[in-house]
Amino acid sequence: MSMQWYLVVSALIFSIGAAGVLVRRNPLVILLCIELMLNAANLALVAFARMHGNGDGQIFALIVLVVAACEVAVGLGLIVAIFRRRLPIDVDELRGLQG
Amino acid sequence: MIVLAQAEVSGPPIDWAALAPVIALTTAACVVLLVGLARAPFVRIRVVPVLAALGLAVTIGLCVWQWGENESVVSGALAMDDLTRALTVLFCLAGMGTVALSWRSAAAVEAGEGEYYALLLSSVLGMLILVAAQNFVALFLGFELLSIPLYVLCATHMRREHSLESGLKYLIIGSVGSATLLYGLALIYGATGSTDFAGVAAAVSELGSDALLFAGLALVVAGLAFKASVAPFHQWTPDVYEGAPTPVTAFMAVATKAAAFGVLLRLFDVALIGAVSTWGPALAALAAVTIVVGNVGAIGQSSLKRMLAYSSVAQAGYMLAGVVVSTRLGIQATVFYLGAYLVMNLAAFAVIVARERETGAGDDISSLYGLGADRPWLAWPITIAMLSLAGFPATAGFFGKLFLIEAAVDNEYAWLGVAIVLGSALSLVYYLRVIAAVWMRSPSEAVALASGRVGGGGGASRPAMAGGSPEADAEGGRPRGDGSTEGEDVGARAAVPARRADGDEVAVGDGGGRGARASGARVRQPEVALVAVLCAVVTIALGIYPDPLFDVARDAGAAIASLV
Amino acid sequence: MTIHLSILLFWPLALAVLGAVVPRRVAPLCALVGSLVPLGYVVVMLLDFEAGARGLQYLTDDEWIPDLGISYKLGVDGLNLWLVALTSLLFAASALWLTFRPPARASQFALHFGIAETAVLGAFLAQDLGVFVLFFDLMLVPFYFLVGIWGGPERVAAAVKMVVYTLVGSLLMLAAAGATAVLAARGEGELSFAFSDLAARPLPESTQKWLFVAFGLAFLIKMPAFPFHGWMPDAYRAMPLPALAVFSGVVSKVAAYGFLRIALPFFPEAAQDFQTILMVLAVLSILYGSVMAFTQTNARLILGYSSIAQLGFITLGIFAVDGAGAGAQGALLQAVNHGLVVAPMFFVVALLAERAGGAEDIRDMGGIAFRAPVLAGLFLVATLATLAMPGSANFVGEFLILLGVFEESMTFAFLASLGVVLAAVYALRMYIRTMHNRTGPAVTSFELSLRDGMVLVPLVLAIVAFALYPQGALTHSEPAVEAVMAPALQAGAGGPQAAEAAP
Amino acid sequence: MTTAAWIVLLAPLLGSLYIALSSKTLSSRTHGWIGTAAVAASFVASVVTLIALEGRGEEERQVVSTAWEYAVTAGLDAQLSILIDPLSVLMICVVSGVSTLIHLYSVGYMASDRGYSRFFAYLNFFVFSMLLLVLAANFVLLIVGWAFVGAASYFLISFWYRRTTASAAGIKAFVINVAGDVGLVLGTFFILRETGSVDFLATFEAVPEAFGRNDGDLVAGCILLLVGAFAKSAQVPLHTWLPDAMEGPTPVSALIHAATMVTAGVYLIARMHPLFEQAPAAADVGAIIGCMTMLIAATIGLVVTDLKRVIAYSTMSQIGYMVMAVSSAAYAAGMFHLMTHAFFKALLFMAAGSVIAALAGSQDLDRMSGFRRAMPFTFGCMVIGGLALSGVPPFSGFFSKDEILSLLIARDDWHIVLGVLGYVGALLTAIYTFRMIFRAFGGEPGEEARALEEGHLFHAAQPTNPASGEVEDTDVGFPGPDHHIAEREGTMKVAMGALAVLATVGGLVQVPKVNELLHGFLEPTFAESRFYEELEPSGTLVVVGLLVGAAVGVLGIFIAYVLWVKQPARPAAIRARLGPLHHVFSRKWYFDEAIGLLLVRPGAWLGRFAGSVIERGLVNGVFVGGTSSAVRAASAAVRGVQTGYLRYYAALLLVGLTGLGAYFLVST
Repeated sequence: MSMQWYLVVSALIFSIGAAGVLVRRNPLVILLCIELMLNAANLALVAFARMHGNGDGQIFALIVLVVAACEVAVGLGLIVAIFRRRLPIDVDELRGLQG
Repeated sequence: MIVLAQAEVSGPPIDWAALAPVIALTTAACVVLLVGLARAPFVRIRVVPVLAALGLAVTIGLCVWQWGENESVVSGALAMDDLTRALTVLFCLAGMGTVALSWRSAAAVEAGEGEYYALLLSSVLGMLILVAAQNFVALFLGFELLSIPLYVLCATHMRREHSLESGLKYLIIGSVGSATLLYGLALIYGATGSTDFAGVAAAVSELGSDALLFAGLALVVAGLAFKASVAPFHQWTPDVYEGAPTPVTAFMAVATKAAAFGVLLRLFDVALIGAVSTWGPALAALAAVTIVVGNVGAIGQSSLKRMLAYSSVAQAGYMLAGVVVSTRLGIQATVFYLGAYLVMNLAAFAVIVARERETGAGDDISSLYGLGADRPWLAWPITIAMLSLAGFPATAGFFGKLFLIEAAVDNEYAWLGVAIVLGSALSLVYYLRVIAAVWMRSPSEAVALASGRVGGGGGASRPAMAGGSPEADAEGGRPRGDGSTEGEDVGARAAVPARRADGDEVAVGDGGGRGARASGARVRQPEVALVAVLCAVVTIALGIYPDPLFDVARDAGAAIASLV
Repeated sequence: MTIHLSILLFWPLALAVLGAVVPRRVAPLCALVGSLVPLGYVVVMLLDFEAGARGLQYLTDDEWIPDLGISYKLGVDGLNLWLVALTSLLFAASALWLTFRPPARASQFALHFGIAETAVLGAFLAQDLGVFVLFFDLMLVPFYFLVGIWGGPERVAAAVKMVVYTLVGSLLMLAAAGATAVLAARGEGELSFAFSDLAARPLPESTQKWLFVAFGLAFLIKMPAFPFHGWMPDAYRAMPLPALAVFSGVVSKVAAYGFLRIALPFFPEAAQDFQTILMVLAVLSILYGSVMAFTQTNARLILGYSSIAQLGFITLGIFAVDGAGAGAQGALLQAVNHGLVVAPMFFVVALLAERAGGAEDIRDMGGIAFRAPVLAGLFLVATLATLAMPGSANFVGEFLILLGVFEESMTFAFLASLGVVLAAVYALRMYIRTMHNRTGPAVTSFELSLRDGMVLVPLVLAIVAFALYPQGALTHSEPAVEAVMAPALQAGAGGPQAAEAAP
Repeated sequence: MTTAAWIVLLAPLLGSLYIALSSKTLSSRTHGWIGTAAVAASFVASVVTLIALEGRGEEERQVVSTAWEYAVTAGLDAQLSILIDPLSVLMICVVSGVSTLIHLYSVGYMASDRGYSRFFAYLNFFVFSMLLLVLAANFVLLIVGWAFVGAASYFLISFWYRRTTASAAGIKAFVINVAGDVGLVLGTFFILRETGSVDFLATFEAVPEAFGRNDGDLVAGCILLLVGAFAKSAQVPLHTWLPDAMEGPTPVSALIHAATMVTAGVYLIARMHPLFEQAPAAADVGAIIGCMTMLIAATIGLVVTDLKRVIAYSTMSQIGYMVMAVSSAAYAAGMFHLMTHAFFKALLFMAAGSVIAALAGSQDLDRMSGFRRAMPFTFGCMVIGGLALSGVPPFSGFFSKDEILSLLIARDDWHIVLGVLGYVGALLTAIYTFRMIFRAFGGEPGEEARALEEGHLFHAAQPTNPASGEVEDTDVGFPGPDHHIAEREGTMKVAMGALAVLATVGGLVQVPKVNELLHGFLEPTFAESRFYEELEPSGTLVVVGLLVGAAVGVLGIFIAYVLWVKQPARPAAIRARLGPLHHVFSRKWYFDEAIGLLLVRPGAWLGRFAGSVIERGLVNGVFVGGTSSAVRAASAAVRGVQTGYLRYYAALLLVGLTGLGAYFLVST
């Protein structure tokens, strides 16, 4: 199976993730979409690693997984904090800062 | 047995000396975190920050100690050269400044000192790794290690929606940014088959033009431009800067920017130098756009932090010019400017912190009214900082700009030099407005304004006076509500909502309460004043005798050998 | 290689800083000392200066910022000698005025005042483009504070407008300066801003053009010249008079000086290309300034617009670029004269306002002469000098300027001479409306006090002395002027090695 | 000799300075005497110079003495130097002499004026300037003196500066004179460019080879010089300031606007004769303008009802004669008339001043009548002056005027026309002069005259400005509260007496065919002149000229007698018959109106236009307002995009990204 397909799929996932960030209003979902984007990158990395036949990409992908986990953890923490302040869980409501 | 006895693992050789700064920071972070668990408030409130500062100081010491040596460690993942060290020193200085500013800040208390300072240190560590990175993996690691703690730090002031909001915004946009960067790195890796800069550079130079490479390039540019808050990827900057606790804002404004430019230099002037003909013009255009957007955006902001946020966007534009020219001169100019930028910005933020705690007006420009008359030790630093940011002579900013211009002209980007000066001409409008607030306004005017704004419903960010036009400015300046006595109680009424909106000091320093007098009740905060004065002095000193910083810049530039 | 110029340059600043820390009562005294010592210095220098000698004297040349190619280089020659003298004189006079009439927050005033003097002196003394630009931009800062803090109504607006407007030009100049040094150094070795090096490194004409435009814009705005004087009325309305006296007296001259010192010798071809445009602007400034001056009723603005006209004359003289260099000579002389004349005028305006119940509008004045004959006499001398009455040094200046222009283009000479007639109209109008005619409504006239006399009389005496012996200045400046004109003249002659000639 | 010449110059200057600086300490009368003494000293010095000059040989009678370098640079060689030659010496003698007498007169006349010291300071300063003008040895210094006299005349015209009319007249005079100065300056440029020197002698040396005959540049230069001369000497169309200048105190009119300053133009043309002889075209312009002025002024003089203005117009017309003369190479004659005119015109003004004082400052002819018996001395002086002015033998004016006319006719080309017109002018002169005298002194005594006969001087109940009728603010004390007439002031009597004698016998200096004193004396100055020797009227011409001149003068006086004494109704009838003509005359040929229409109004309009349109529209509108509003709009836009919606930020991020990607893909 040729390289293009992997790329197409990963690009597709990336775009879906991006679109999700744009359209969804719940921060949780948005975090998930970001995960999608990261994993799209992972897919690409692994595919390229196979293509070039060196391990760099795969190591990279592993590290990315770790980082992504941290990111989500922090995100969840923030959301919890917001929830505890009885603030709406909706990014469109969060616009006290503007201009 | 014997076999076992004789078996030995031959790990890669580790250059502990070169690695020392990294280790120092890591250990400091851990220690601070652990000590922070102590119950005794004295330990938490006093010892922890001191330890943090100590860690940073040690790191600086180590960098100075190894100055001039040029190793690559961790099997070529990190390059500990003078560029890295110079920038690391910058980060650490910024960190120490932040520690000083956070000394009495509520944010640290609310988040828990240990966590707060540990996050700060790990963010510095991330920056160090980012600028030292020699391959994509280290780069991405550093990038995230720098960002994630900042997401949290922004939100540490949990009692304020704004703090949380900025945290979440930063987190989400930041993650999108890093995802973009990552995807770009992936594509470049795909195109070149290597993740370390040297390999990439080699591949790029013979690869020529390749769709995959350029797609990746675009994504990488976007990702890093976002971090350096280059327009049009700057939009998070004002909101986050305004929402975050002021010390954190100061840290982001100074250190993050330095880190971002450090990596820009490494990535573009080393790894991707082969494709300069492609990305050069693009970055130049971005720089011009950034200069314009940042400067016009800052005009008419009445929240100082927001104003400085936009101004930092503009400054990013200036510095991008130094990257674009991709000469050693450019690198030197960028490093020099980063150094100057550190001191002048830190001075400004220190004064803002001080006033936040003294007046009820938060970071609104009116909190500075009448400062010149009775508080010279705060008035002069912010004045000097503003003059320097505007690039007036006899300040560090002047030579910074001149250096950038020379670099730009030297490499056929004269028009960029003109853009820089036109931008700083625009910037005068808002910088001078601050100076006017300090020296040429009376506190009573501030009270009048506060009352006017409370009537007009909050929105510190919504320009209460249509700035930009001096006329309108003067309009706003004319005191409504005659006399101080009548002004006083208006102010008192004004102070309450103002305080709920962004009254920083809840735990410690209770200046917010007495916010009625715009001139503010004095809060004992020598460390803040110290930071302000120190930075101001350095700004002037560098404006008169900049050679030391030039030497640093020269060594840092020499680190990237590939350039002429 | 002497330290003298450095002392001269930084003495006011040092005293100003001192004045900021010592108790308020003695602060004005510091300012006074800070400006009197340089005056003494300059007087000695005037006597010691060997006239007719080419090149710089009292040269100071130290390395400063090698990375930027900026060297700390100061020097005096016929071009800036008298301007430096003028600067120190006017600042001394203003300082004296301030000691007698200390403003609120005097120590701060003194501080900014001292910075201003150092900045102006620096701009005149600099022999290195970087240093020149540095001081040129620095000049604005103290005046921003002086206007913004001690100014009249609308002071903040006026201050911001002034700084932003004028700095647009100055910053363009900053860019151009950097470019000049870098481009000049191409293939010539070390990067250097020193005038001597720049003069030795001719630039291609295409480059010269945009650099010249940037510099020219900066200078024209600073002067100000029509149509770039938008900042002038507000600033003049708001600025405290002692500051305005020096501002109008010397700061505007820095621009004229810049044309002579930088624009002509370093961009000769460009100067030739833009000659006509600049002459047109100059003539427009003359006529426009004069016409506006006699429609104004605010005394400050009358003087302001008259300055536009006067500086128009100076620009015209500089860009006459006539063979004998009469235009430039006249321009230089006129620069000194105008400063010498306009400063006392502003002091007089202050005194008139005192006598007219604080009003600075000439419609509220009148009949002041009768009880203040001495004041009237001094004012009269200044007025006659302003309208370049033959017998005043101003006349010699304008005569030389017109002579130079006449050699270059008869039309411009005739148009400019209209300005001379108009000058008579607005200057006399101001004198008559304030001093003569029926007594104004709120006027209570009284004689010049001794203290004010101590400020005014020396200045007027200087005018008279200059009127009797303008030759003094001319002999000093002649070789220097020839030197700076040489490249432009060669460029005009179209010599291929045009710009080689070093000043 | 040169020292004497410098003393001539310095004495009045020092006098002026001393009076000005000591005005607080000394009593005013003393200042009067100091001033007079200073000028007298200068007169003595000039006489000494004259004698010393006569002592020298023909060739060494042109001496230049330099004090120091004034402005020597870049092709300009202006020394501070004076030229002593017969022409200048003659002038300084006349100037300082007449000035002395007028100072003497003023000591009495201005006695009660609070501005007394100031007056003498100004007066001395004027004398200094006039002498400087005369003695200047180069164009630059000439222009300096030229402007100084202008300034002095301005000071003295608006001496009573509380009178708005006075300051208006002053500024008018000053501005017109400055216009003249500019003419001089530009003219100088034209000449300097070719000859390369501003020094007179050097220039005159260079002229013949520098310029061809009627060379364009030279003609232009000379005409510009003439502009200067006309402005100073009140020749049309630059004459309008002179009548207004009568706002000044009478001694000023006598000294500056009759005897000395206004004749500077004549002196200038005589001084520049080498240029004008090389550029006849310019000279002809001068002659024609002079003739026009002569006639126009005379016609206006016929109808004006202001005593001093009548004399002022007569001055204009007399100067017209002189300009005609010197422009037609009748140099000696011109200077001769200049001298005699100085005598009798000063005398006339002094007498007029005495009358005006008797009327408490009013100058209105209609209010005067019958002062004959009330002030006999004044009357006598007035008559002598009038006879001299009308050119009745043997009074001084008779000889000088007729020499001019005879020489004009002797030119024996179109100048003859000028000569004939000159006689017409002479007739008119005689008429208006004696119209003035008959109306002022003839007829029944008016109340003032009667008051005077009863021995007390008339005083207005409330002093008013005769010109505008507005009430003076009396706290100032100038013009003085009470007035002084010749009959009661010794000094005035002496001065007028002396002048009366001079006016009577002054003409005998140069009686045609009998003694050519002046002509001979001036010889060295005009040595190289083409006409000076040749131009010599034949005997018959001289005789005829003298007879005609005398006849014309007498006829004029007779007509005046008929009209204003015999049949007082007649003038009204004539006025009715020649309505339009009279209108033109009495409106002064509409010169003021024309100038207002052509220069003043457009100027004012331009000022308003610049202020309203350009300043507001371009300078502030486009450059300031335009830019700042553009910036404001941009900032509004940037801040508008900052909506606060997270998703928009992300969107923009991606938009930018795609933009970049697109650029890269395109650029490859």
